[in-house]
Amino acid sequence: MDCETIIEAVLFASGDPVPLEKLAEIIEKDKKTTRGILANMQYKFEHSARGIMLRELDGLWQLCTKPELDIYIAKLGALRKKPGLTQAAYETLAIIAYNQPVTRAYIEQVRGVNSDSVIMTLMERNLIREAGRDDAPGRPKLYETTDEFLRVFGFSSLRELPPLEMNEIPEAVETLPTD
Amino acid sequence: MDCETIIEAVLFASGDPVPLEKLAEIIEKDKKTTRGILANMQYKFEHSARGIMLRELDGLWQLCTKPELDIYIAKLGALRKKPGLTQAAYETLAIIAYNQPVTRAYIEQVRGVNSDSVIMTLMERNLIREAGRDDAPGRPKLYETTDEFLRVFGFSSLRELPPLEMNEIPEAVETLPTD
Amino acid sequence: MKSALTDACTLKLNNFEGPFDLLFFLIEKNKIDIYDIPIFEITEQYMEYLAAMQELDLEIASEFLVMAATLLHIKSCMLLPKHDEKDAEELDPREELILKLVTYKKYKEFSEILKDREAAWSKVHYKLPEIIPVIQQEEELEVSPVILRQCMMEVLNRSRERMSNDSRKMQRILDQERVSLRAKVREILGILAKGIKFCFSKVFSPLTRSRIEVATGFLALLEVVKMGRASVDQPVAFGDIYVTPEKPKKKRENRETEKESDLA
Repeated sequence: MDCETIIEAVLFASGDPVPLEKLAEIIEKDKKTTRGILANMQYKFEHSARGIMLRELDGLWQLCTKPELDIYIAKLGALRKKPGLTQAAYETLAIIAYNQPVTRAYIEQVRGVNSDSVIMTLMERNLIREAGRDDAPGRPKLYETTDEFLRVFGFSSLRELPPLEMNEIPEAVETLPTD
Repeated sequence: MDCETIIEAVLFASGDPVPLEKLAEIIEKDKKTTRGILANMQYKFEHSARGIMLRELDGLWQLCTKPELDIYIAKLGALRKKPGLTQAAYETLAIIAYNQPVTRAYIEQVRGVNSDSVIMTLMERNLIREAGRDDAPGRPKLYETTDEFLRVFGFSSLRELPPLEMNEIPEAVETLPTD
Repeated sequence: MKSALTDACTLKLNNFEGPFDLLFFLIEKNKIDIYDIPIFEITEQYMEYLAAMQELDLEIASEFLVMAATLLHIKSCMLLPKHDEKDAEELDPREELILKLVTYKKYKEFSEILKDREAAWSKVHYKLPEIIPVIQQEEELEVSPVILRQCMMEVLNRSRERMSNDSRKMQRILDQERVSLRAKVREILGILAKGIKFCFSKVFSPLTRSRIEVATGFLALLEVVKMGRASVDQPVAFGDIYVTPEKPKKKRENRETEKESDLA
């Protein structure tokens, strides 16, 4: 049986993202070969008249529809659109994404404002999760982003986060004019 | 936009069967044309290395996996449960491994707790087996490790058991009361 | 710069996520270089904004007040005349605030990127999972010889501990009860060596000694008599036993009898 055929069926049936390891196990190939097959499939889906495509989320693979077909799918009705996030939520998520795992205190220090309820919301939306506790006094909870975060914002892994260029800050501060 | 592309995306996103009328409306064709497109798609799905196929159910259309791929999809449901041994099982196995053949009474003396269910589990896992009976009163059953035990732990023989330093072995074991 | 009060009133007042957000807004609005904040103007505008909020009876979060205090502090620091060159080289009082604002800006910018990406990727749709029966598959055991050995050591140590607990209890009993025959023989010989006659039941009194001790004492007495070092007399049946020292016999004979008693 053709590996691509099997993978397509398995990913279709799963609906949810499937780990590379699991796919490799199912088609009885090693991980590297499987990854190659998936990359090849991904390319073919992208460049043919297919309505669906293959996306990777940090080692997990999932089928989804191509974004440009959204308008047609919308006609089906009953699309469950989640309410958007607040500005505060995006900010908090940005801080967590770049500094994970990170404490609430750090988030609040950067945002300059209490972030309890925002963190709660992000947890409920499964965009962040607790990631153990810091060694600091009081052993505060740590937070990190989830696979759902990658999925919602279209990153295949955290390595895809655009660079923050924080390094430009110190120099700028050093050359402060003394007003 | 290609009609087949749209239909694939719409049926994928829906999951549930979609009426022909709805599909016709979405691709802005009449029903007859739409049916023709669907039949053509159905043929192509059937005769290519696709994992999914197009099925009609009384005027409703749905994507589903090809039946012959069921065995692979079933593997998704297989819980990749790597069973380990509990502390109790390890202890019991260790006592048997290092002292075999050994009676249940001896195991319980060393562990200080009833070990019936642990012994059962180890028997079920085929890690130990009965090895005749002791000459002691009541002729209690003796237990020893199996070849499966050697295989799982990667020993080629019992001589490969990691040695217990003699000074670490408490005398207590040798002078166990026979209560 | 225009009065911020009028502006502020037209703003959606509680729209700011925090003091940084507000400051950032003021900086953008006034087209200010973030690295060279005119602290006097900014402070003024910030205070006007807070005043506007107060006028509208909006609850002002404590963070906004803390920031107001910070701004006023920075302002007063900058008003102080610089005494000498060294002071001039000291940190700009605005520095900490600027650093925080720049950091905040980075994340705020990224949060815009996130928002855009979310919008783009929300156009992607997924399929609900099929119901796939869960099969409990017995897979290879994950075991380790190291843990096996470790568990053996643990169980042995625990066993030893338990045993030593038990034997400690036993020892306590034995400590009370253990009476060696040899010790009793020695004790009786010790009394006899003084050359005095004694009453057995006085020395080995059940009032001062345990039953085992009395019994062992009696056995020891028999040994001593056998050795020929004492003679006994019991005038009344079940009555007191009187012990009288005897002169030791020939040495050679003695040794033999002692050997015998050793064996006993």
